[in-house]
Amino acid sequence: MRFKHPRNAFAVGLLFVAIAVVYYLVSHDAGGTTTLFALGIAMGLAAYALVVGTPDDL
Amino acid sequence: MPITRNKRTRPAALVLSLLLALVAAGCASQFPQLYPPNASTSQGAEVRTLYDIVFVLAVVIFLAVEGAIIYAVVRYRRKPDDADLPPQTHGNNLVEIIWTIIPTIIVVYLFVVSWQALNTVEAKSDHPGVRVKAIAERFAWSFAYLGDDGTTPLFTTDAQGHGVFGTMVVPVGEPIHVTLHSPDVIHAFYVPKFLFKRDVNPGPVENNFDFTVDAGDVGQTFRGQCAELCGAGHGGMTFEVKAVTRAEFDTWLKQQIDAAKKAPPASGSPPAGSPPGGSPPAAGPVIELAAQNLAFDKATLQAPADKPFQIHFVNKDNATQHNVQIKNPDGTVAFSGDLVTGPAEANYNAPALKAGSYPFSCVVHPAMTGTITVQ
Amino acid sequence: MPQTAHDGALADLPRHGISNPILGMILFICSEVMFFAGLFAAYFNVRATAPIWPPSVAEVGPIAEHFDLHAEPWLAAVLTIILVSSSFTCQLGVWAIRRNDRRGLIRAIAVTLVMGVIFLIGQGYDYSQLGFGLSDGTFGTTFFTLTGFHGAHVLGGVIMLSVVLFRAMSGQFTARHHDAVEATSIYWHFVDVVWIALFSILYIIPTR
Amino acid sequence: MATTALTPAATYRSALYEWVTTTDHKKIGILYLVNSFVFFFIGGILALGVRSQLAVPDNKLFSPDLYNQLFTMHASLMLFLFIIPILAGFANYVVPLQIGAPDMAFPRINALSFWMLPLAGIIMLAGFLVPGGAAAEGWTSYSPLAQAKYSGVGTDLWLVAVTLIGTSSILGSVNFLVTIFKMRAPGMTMFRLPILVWTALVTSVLVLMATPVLTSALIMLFIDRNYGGAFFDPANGGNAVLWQNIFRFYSHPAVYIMILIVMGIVSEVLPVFSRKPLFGYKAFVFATAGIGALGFSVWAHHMFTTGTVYLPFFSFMTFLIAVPTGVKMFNWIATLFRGQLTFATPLLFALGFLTMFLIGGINGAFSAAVPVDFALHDTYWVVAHLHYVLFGGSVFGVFAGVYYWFPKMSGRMLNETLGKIHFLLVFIGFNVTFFPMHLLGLEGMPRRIATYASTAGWNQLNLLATIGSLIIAASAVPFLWNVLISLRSGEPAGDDPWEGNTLEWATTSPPPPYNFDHLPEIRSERPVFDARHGRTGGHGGQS
Repeated sequence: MRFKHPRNAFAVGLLFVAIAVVYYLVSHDAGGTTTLFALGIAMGLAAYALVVGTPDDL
Repeated sequence: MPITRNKRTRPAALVLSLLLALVAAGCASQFPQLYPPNASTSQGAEVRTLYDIVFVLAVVIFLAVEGAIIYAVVRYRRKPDDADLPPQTHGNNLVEIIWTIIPTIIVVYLFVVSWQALNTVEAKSDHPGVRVKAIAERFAWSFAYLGDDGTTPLFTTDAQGHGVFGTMVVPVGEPIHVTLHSPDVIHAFYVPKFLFKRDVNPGPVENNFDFTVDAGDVGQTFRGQCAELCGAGHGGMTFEVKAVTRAEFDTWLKQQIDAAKKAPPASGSPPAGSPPGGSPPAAGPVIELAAQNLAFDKATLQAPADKPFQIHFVNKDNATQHNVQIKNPDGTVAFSGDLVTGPAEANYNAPALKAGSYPFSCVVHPAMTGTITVQ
Repeated sequence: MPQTAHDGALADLPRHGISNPILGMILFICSEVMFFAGLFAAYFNVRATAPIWPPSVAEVGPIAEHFDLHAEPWLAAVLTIILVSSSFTCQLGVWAIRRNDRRGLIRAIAVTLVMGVIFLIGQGYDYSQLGFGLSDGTFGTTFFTLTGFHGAHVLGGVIMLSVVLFRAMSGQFTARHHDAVEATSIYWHFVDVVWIALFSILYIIPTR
Repeated sequence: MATTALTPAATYRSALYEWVTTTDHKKIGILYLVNSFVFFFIGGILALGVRSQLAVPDNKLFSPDLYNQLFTMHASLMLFLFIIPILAGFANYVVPLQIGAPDMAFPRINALSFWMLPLAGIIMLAGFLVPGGAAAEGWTSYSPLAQAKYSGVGTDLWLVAVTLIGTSSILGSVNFLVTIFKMRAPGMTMFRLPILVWTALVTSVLVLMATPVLTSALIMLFIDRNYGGAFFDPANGGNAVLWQNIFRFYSHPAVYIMILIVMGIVSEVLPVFSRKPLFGYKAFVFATAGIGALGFSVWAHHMFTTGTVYLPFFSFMTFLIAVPTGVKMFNWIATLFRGQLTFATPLLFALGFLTMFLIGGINGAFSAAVPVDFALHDTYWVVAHLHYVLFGGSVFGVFAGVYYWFPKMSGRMLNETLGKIHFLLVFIGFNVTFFPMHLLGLEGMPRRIATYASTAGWNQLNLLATIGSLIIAASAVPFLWNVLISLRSGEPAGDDPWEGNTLEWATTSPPPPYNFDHLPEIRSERPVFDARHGRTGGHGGQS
């Protein structure tokens, strides 16, 4: 997959950060928010690494 | 290898489609049973209404989609002269958008109606008619009736004959406020006819809810059961909810409170069992009895006639309550020992009994039974 | 060729990707993030549901007198500085071997390894001075589980650094072939970041 | 990129040694399948124990404690040692072939991932031999019931075993992701990946992100049980529902870990046997990713009755998942439309999947409506629902995959007649067993009870379900017999017995080590179809 700016792959993580924010606003549950937020970080990092990690010819 | 199995596979296709039709027909003939029972509470009636909405949509969707599958299976079998490829359709944006939007509308509708129903079901009265604290302890239910402040206990159903053990008596037609308390593991308060259940969480935060039994259900007894796995006795952890009129309830409650005042629960009901901690061994013979794996180790016991005797009771079931209750041949309670939570022991001082055969059981586990022969 | 691509200047150049072992390590670290997320979720949950945090003497008894980590954060602060510095020395090693500077790699990794061991010893000393243990209520359990699992990860990193050091001294790495160095370095940075989060949460963020 | 030298083993090695030490993804894939089926049959025997106990009311065949162990181990084996690993096994065998790769990215880690599983299975089953018996808290292992004062050392073994399985899954998922992103053949762009590969990709992401959360929960419970921790036991100041939150954060994505690859298998089988491409390839890919993403924000829909979660949020997200799932169902049906259907056994099982999964999806919507869930939660309705999804869905799909790829794995066809008998028995037995459970749930039979009173009115339906379970058990006979005789004397399959679309059909059956002598040109998601018909039949998507 060609991305002009691989950092855009972090947007995948932003989705979960957004869910975490919404979830916190409606529920005020600290534990669930922590996992969702961390999921955003992990997803963003994984997506970025996979996009950057793929050579251009694939 | 080209596929040339058409002739052989055609019967299979027919059988398959027949089967699918049978399943659909089977569902149809069982429509009445695919409903939950008619609810006996106003909250349950809301749930039932919502169930009906979801059910109608579910049936329509099932028939439409299943119909499409069966149609495709019957209509598009490969024929012997099908040498050319069928049209290679890769997709159709319009169709795909339509079948994304329609389900979205359906689920948003379902969400909205279920949220509305939820608000009704969860609503709590400021002035409930009765406040009850349901206590779920492995593996039995007891019910504490609370004063109007919601904390002062008036009396608690227990093994010594206060109320009926494991039975909650409530008046019909007014909101009953229930708080749920567990001293050990998670249980769940579930009455199928109420179409409702709520977990009994151990810990400082207690769940609570209101229910209102329909006036038309007065005199009924509803079966309730623990619905969250709590250990070996989970399946036997049942209770009953008895619906009575307000007048009957008031009389009953007053009787129970008076009885509780007369004989504090700690010393047991007439005749008294030994207080916990073990009193000094009384006169008379000592009978050994143990409970393990939700059963007594002996099915028959011998006791002397007309002489008080003692039962040395060993509860070997970890974190499980047992006791020994002896009944007279006419069914009245002759003796009921205090509940002991295992592993633990107790010395029960039983009264003098006349010669005869007396059934005994554990009040928490009615399936645990035996017979005492007094001679 | 192992090469961590960057945005900006490199965005328009053809990318050669990340080598399989390094990519695997990054993905593994993503899963480690979620592992710690579970532990942190437990911590924040008990912290949010407790009436006061840390629990008071009235609530859990005299053991709570030892719970005020904010009073004496100095040892932990020094350890934090050591661990953060070791991340820099580790990265110096990576840059060295990219230049094919094997002596620089050995020197940097050795220093990193020593700092990692100092961190572990320091944390062990800190444990011995705290006055409460793993079984002392939610506070003790969450504290020792979080820092203990971080410590276990540091120990894992120290073992990886030892292997890298040994292989570097046997001359196994070149500017072209040093995936193990890159992967270990990324892991070490991750361990460092987790500690920064832990230190901030346990020692700095105000209690109530 | 690591490549392994193509030198054959110089010395003779016994077949056993070869299988134990292999790092070939195809052999490891077959090991996964065989190992999973072993645990499938053990789990099935445990299920028969459960059904025998419930066949009649007031049954004393097993003690309540042993009964709890039976269903706990049944669920644990089926979920952790059958469904999850067997799908990893299919992916292991098929993914490198379908993307034109010689092997997985990390062959030795691949072998390690596999060998943790039998070890974990032995540890878990060893619970039956220790004092106090195996874990008996249900596969969800809710605290405080799972605390040391209520359960024995079997629970510790269970925790260790599940942690091992989780580690195996995580290593496997890293391996799949690197393989899929880095090892594709030239021309195999992301939007030319076969759907099975896409589902394996999304599943790997789910495993990578969700399983470590489970690991953390298991470790915290282990600390509670053995080192006086206070996470989940209110008696020590902990929070009982916290376990459910952390566990469910794993276990809902885990449901998709157990079904997405099955959807991939069905999406391979339906196009081949209707001679059409999958309808709406890209929509299918996005639906798969959408299900994966939404799957992370619905965990508390298993906890509606706990009284501790914000209900509308989870209700809404749960309803939303119906949309991408519905899109997939419509895509499959549209694939059948105007096709030329050949009713070989793989297609029968795939159609069985469609029907059963449809029911499993629809009866799931009932529980998404929170008040209805108050009535249905923890009753046999839920047991019916989860079996319609995981048996009617996953297991039917697994059998479709077995019949579809057996010729590729062994070089021989399975017997079609026996296959159809097998299908009929499973299909009938499954519905006879599990459909009545809907009705039992509506009548108020809670799950996980060791016995019931004869007056409760559940006698006939329970007996019916037990009879159905015997039919399912009988269906194992034609299946095993079929595999046995076909391995010895099945019709030779040739390279491409089904006129397949994807690259595994471009090599020999079974494929040689490192898979391909040469690859056809890859210009669409159906390279073998293109080569057979001399045209490009892609959906036109570019990466």
